Amino acid sequence: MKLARRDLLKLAGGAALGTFFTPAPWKALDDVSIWTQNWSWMPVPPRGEATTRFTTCTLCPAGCPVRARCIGKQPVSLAGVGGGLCPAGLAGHHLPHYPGRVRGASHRGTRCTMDAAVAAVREVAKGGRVAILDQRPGRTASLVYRRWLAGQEGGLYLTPPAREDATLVALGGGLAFNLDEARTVVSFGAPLMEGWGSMARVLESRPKFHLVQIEARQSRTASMADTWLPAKPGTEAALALGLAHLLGSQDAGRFTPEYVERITGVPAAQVRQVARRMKDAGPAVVIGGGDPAGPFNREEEQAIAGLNLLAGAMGRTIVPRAEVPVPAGFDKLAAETALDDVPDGGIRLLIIDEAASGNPVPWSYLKRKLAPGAMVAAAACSLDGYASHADYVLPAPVYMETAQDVPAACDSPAATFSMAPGLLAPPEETIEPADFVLRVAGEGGTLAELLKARVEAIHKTRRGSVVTYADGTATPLAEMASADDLAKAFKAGARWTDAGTSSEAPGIAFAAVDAAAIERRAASAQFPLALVPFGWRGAAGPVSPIFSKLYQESRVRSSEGEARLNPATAREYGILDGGLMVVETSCGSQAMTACLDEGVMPGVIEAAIEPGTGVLEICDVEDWCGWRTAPARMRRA
Amino acid sequence: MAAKTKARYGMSIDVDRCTGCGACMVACAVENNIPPAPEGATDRKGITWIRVYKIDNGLPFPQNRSAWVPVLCQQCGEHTPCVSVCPQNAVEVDKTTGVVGQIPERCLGCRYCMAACPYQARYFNWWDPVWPAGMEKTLNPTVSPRMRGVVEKCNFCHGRLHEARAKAAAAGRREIDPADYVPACVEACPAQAITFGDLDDRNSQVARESREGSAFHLLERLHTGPKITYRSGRPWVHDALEIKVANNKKEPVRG
Amino acid sequence: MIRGKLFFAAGLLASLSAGWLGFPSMLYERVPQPLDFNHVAHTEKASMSCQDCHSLKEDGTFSGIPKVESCAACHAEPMGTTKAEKLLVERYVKPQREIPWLVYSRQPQNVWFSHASHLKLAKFECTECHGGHGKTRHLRPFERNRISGYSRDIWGPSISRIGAGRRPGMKMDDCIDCHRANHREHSCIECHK
Amino acid sequence: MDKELIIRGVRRASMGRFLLWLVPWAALLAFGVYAAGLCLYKGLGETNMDNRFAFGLWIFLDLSVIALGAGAFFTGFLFYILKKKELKAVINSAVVIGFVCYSGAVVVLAVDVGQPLRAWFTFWHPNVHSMLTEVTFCITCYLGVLAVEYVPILLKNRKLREVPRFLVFEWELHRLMYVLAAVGTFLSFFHQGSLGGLYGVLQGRPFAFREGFALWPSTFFLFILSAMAVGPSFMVLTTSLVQKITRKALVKPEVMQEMGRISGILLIVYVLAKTVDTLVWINSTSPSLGFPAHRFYASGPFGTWILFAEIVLFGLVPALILLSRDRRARMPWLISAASLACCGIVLNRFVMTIQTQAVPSLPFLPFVTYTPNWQEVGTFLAVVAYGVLVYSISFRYLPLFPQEKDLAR
Repeated sequence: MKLARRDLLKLAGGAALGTFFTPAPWKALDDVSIWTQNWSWMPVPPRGEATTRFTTCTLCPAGCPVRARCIGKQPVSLAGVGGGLCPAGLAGHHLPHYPGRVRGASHRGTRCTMDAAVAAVREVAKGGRVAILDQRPGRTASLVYRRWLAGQEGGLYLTPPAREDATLVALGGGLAFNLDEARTVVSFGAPLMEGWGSMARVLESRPKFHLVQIEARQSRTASMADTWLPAKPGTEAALALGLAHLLGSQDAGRFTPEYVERITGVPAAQVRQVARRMKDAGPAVVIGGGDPAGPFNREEEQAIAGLNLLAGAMGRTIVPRAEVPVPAGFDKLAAETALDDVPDGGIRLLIIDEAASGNPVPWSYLKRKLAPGAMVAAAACSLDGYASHADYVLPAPVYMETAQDVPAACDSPAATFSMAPGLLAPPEETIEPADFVLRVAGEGGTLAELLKARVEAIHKTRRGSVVTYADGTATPLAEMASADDLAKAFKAGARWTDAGTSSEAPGIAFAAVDAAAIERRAASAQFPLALVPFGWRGAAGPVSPIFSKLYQESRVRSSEGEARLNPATAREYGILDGGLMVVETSCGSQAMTACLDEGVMPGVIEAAIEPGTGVLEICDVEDWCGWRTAPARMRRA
Repeated sequence: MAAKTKARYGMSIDVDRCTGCGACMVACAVENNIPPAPEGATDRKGITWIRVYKIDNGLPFPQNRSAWVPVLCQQCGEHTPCVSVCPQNAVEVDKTTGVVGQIPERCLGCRYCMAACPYQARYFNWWDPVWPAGMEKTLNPTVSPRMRGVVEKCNFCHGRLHEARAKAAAAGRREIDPADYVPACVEACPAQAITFGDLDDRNSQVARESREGSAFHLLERLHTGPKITYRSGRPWVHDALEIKVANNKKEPVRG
Repeated sequence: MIRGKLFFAAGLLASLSAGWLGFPSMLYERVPQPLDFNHVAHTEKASMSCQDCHSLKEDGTFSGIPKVESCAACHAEPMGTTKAEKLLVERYVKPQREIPWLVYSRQPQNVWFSHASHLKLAKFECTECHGGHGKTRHLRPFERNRISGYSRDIWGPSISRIGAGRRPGMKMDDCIDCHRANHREHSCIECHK
Repeated sequence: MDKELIIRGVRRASMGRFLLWLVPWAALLAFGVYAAGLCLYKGLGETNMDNRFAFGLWIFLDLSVIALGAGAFFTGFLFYILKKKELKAVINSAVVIGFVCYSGAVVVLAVDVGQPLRAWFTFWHPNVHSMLTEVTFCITCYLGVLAVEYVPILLKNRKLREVPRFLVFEWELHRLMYVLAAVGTFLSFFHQGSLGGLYGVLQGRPFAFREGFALWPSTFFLFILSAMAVGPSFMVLTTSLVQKITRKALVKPEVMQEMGRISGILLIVYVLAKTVDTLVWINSTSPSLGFPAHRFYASGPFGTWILFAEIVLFGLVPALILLSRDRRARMPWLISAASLACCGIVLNRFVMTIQTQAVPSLPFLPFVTYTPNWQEVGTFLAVVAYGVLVYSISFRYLPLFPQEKDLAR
């Protein structure tokens, strides 16, 4: 039989017809659609038992209690305990997977062993003039640094200048704010509503006080303040002296409201109004600094802090706070040294603990303090910060991996202690920065052991009470049988709060304010253009990749390399919204994208110090002390 | 009394409390397995089920004042613009919760619902989602990640409702404990600017707040019946959101 | 003319048999389970109840298949002589490795199924969905759909889904049939996540 | 072989020249297929569309192409149902153009949706309230109708006519043609309308939203009317374009004029309806939704000039030209008027798709702009190339213009 073309056609026709009466095409169509619903390249969330664990956030000084929803041991979402969390805290469990994470110790870019790093650092340390920059003072790790430095010749214990408790430090230390008592809060640029002290506490007290925000830019805090006084950048301290004058200070004789208006641009009537409020609607408290982007210099901070004495804050809104008990063996501790006081070229070995992100200091500023050929060792999680300039980079565990204690925030009237127990195991190659210093010191022991000793020391006091995060129950410490019970409670998530706050007015003899210096600075701050960096807590350290939501996808935060300026200023320089511009200071220039904003003071360029920008570096103008503002030039690119 | 298994979930957002920190956006992304935007993506291609917008009073410095308005799916109740347009029933209003659900597995990605939504609260997966290596371990198992080519949006953290219901069921109850069901953004907000709950329960905080004099809906006159209510005591915020224009025949806000 | 009809019929027949017989066997890939678990031995010889291993927890989650540590409670060393048990001890208990069970009834990632509400509220018996799985002596091979990756149990044993027999399948349509009959069909997101 | 395929009595270019003509179009098609493949493989992130501009170039051009392709159904309707016998001269060409437009649009839609493999869900789980469901059903069915209508034209090929069975089949199909034309008209009527309804029902978009009659918003009827009005104009344009390119007389001028006249009558009706609709929208619909209409024209490049252009320049003007016997008798006038009318419908579809999305709904959102990128343009050009290829081949081997033989003599 010969097959004709027609026969084959018939065959095919029959087959085609038949196929429609089988499940094959329909099932295949269905399965193909199901395939698109389960593509193999789609990530699959973990399966397993859901558990709840607790920790304390170490990403900023607030130390918020955190509830972690976990699958097995892996946290999959975080929440505050009895309150919210900030964006950084909410995505803290992503940090172990930060794409730019440091893996393994290295010496100038080449891998080395930890032992080699320890040996090299120890060798240099023998020569003295050793300094440690501790980004998060007040921890047990800080005690380790201070003890070691006390034994070194010329050992310097450094902390970042732009601290939230800068005002308290200026008043002599050992103090805390008590916002709950305050009815008027005068903030000199402190980001009270954005991340300062403990967010939960600030928000709880907020309805009770009138907030006066003195800040050149309309920050979030300024826009939410009851009164906003936009003083020209660099003239804030003059405004402080103006207020001091109205509150009866002798030092500030020349600073009449009219004179202040001329310098700062704040109407005299408003200055009077604020002074009246401080007098009549007390108790008042004056807070300076704390802006992550830049600190006030010493004179400025002192002028601001001094207002508290005039306003009668001491003992009411600023109270003495006891230290958390320290275990034996920490008798000799190096005192804090202000970075400003370190002579240029005065450091031979600088160890930086940047595992806990703090307020950044421009590298150029640190570099000036280094002797030629000085060694820098940075314990860091990523290369974005100082680690990129360091000789030795020591990979540090990140939040969730690190077992740390969390000191009290600056607005906690009582001493507190809590712990981040380290919910995840750190990668093998990492080292706790304090353990590194302990190894360099050759003192033996680990941070974990010292934490245990500290818990024992706390337990010995029998004071105060312990609140567990899980159910909020408070147990008097005296009722805890053993230090082990206390340690267990801390591990499971708990906070110890010292008994009773002291309302005793600390006897502070305040140093006279150098009004002349402030006047000089304020007068020289009358430049046509000012570059004002701004940042937010945690911006200096690594952040979760999810932050693209805030930078890129919603623009709720300024994205990398964006400068905000007033439309009038932009017009003057011929700059368009979204256009490229170059900002220049005496120490460098930076290309930025213009973003026009009526909320910015004319003549001011606001630049975010988000990760990856070099803004801070060009703000560090040498003869202008500090990087809070910098005289700048600008042109269209 | 019969078990209360029906609810009309809603939110009340206090614009005056919002500090614009973005915690809600991050919490939402973490909870709902929303990937970070790829390099080079713009604010118009990324996915943020809740997005915080900055508004201002339009005055020059120093009279200028800003406020922040978090905008998420408004869970429209009456003429839900997106439900009626979906050609294959991937969008619908759940009668027992009032939540507008979007099923990515049913969606064919025609984006008609996005064109229909006046609140710009719907987002399209322009790419397959990518998390940095290792980060898939941190994904939330109660929400399935979405593939490219489908639309997604806020569903009041429905995964949490699932869990709350399972918990209630394990105890033999049909009605859930309201404390067990709080969306991630509400829980995360440090300023506690967002209240969540059952609008049909007249005594709930959210229902009370929604009835306040300063309460309003976005684009009220479109008669979409949103279940998100905003509040502000600042007249300029009302002006900037054109509440007066939109509500010139001010109808009582349904709470 | 007859000849043409014959060819047509031959084509028809070929495609019908290919579609009804060849296609299903090609579509599914048979994967053996890592261990041959004997449910009967555990329930009868060891007199364990189903809940000993598959339990509902207070938070509403279902334990599913127990972890290897539960097995280790009894099988730290082999108790019997079966090959499967020896394999269990050597390959999983001692190295503390989880057994990669292939779950016949595993729903895809986008489905939220609450055992709690079906057991406690709807008062289902396990057998209503899982059939007599608890009474088996051997584990049948897992049949994986080559296109979609699903277990064959989801579609059900009958390729046409007509007259599926005792086990009706676990496709969405099967869920909906029951939900609809019980007036519990509210929305997609009730069961999809 | 090639010679044997060509219809008796007409002259066609040499095979070489014909291939030369095809090559650039084929290259364009290949480029476009690559661009579309990129979008399918990597996702629609390859395009410039985004969450604010969820519909872009493709939807706009789909709507335009389908509107212009309406010539197919409307000519069929006039010829088969209303028995306008003179349109026999263009009916075949109309069917091919309709087929090309519709199949092209469907292909682009398949790239445009994020999950084309799930497109059948619309048939299995349809939402009967959605205009898009109506569009999908009607377009798919109508594409089927067009394919069936295309078959008898194919069978008119010289070589295929040699098969006696095909001749019978063709004859049978011809008897069926009246039914098909009726079904096609019905389907087209609905999908042209529902394409308009697509936007008219968007309550959340006051720029597009229109009050309705019965089930449908006014745009439903306006789209039908405008498509019917412009369909013949587009036929005039394409026919004269083919005549230009092939340098042959294909259709008697009277036929062209007749099509122009029909276009003109419908266009003037459309312009009137559109004017009334716009006035109602400005004075009632839009303000009642809280959007004073002037706001839509306040920012961006879209001023009120666009309304003027749509209604007067591209509506009233061509309508008046086409209605004047003297003007339309002169080819340049006829062509210009037909072009204006076609521009008008494209502009209308542009306004409905693009401007609707560009104007913000929330008061704090800015006016947004969008420019298609090469992947989008490329994909669309592929459809144009495909259309040209199908039409060219059809023209060469099939009797698209029955009068050609007579006119050639």
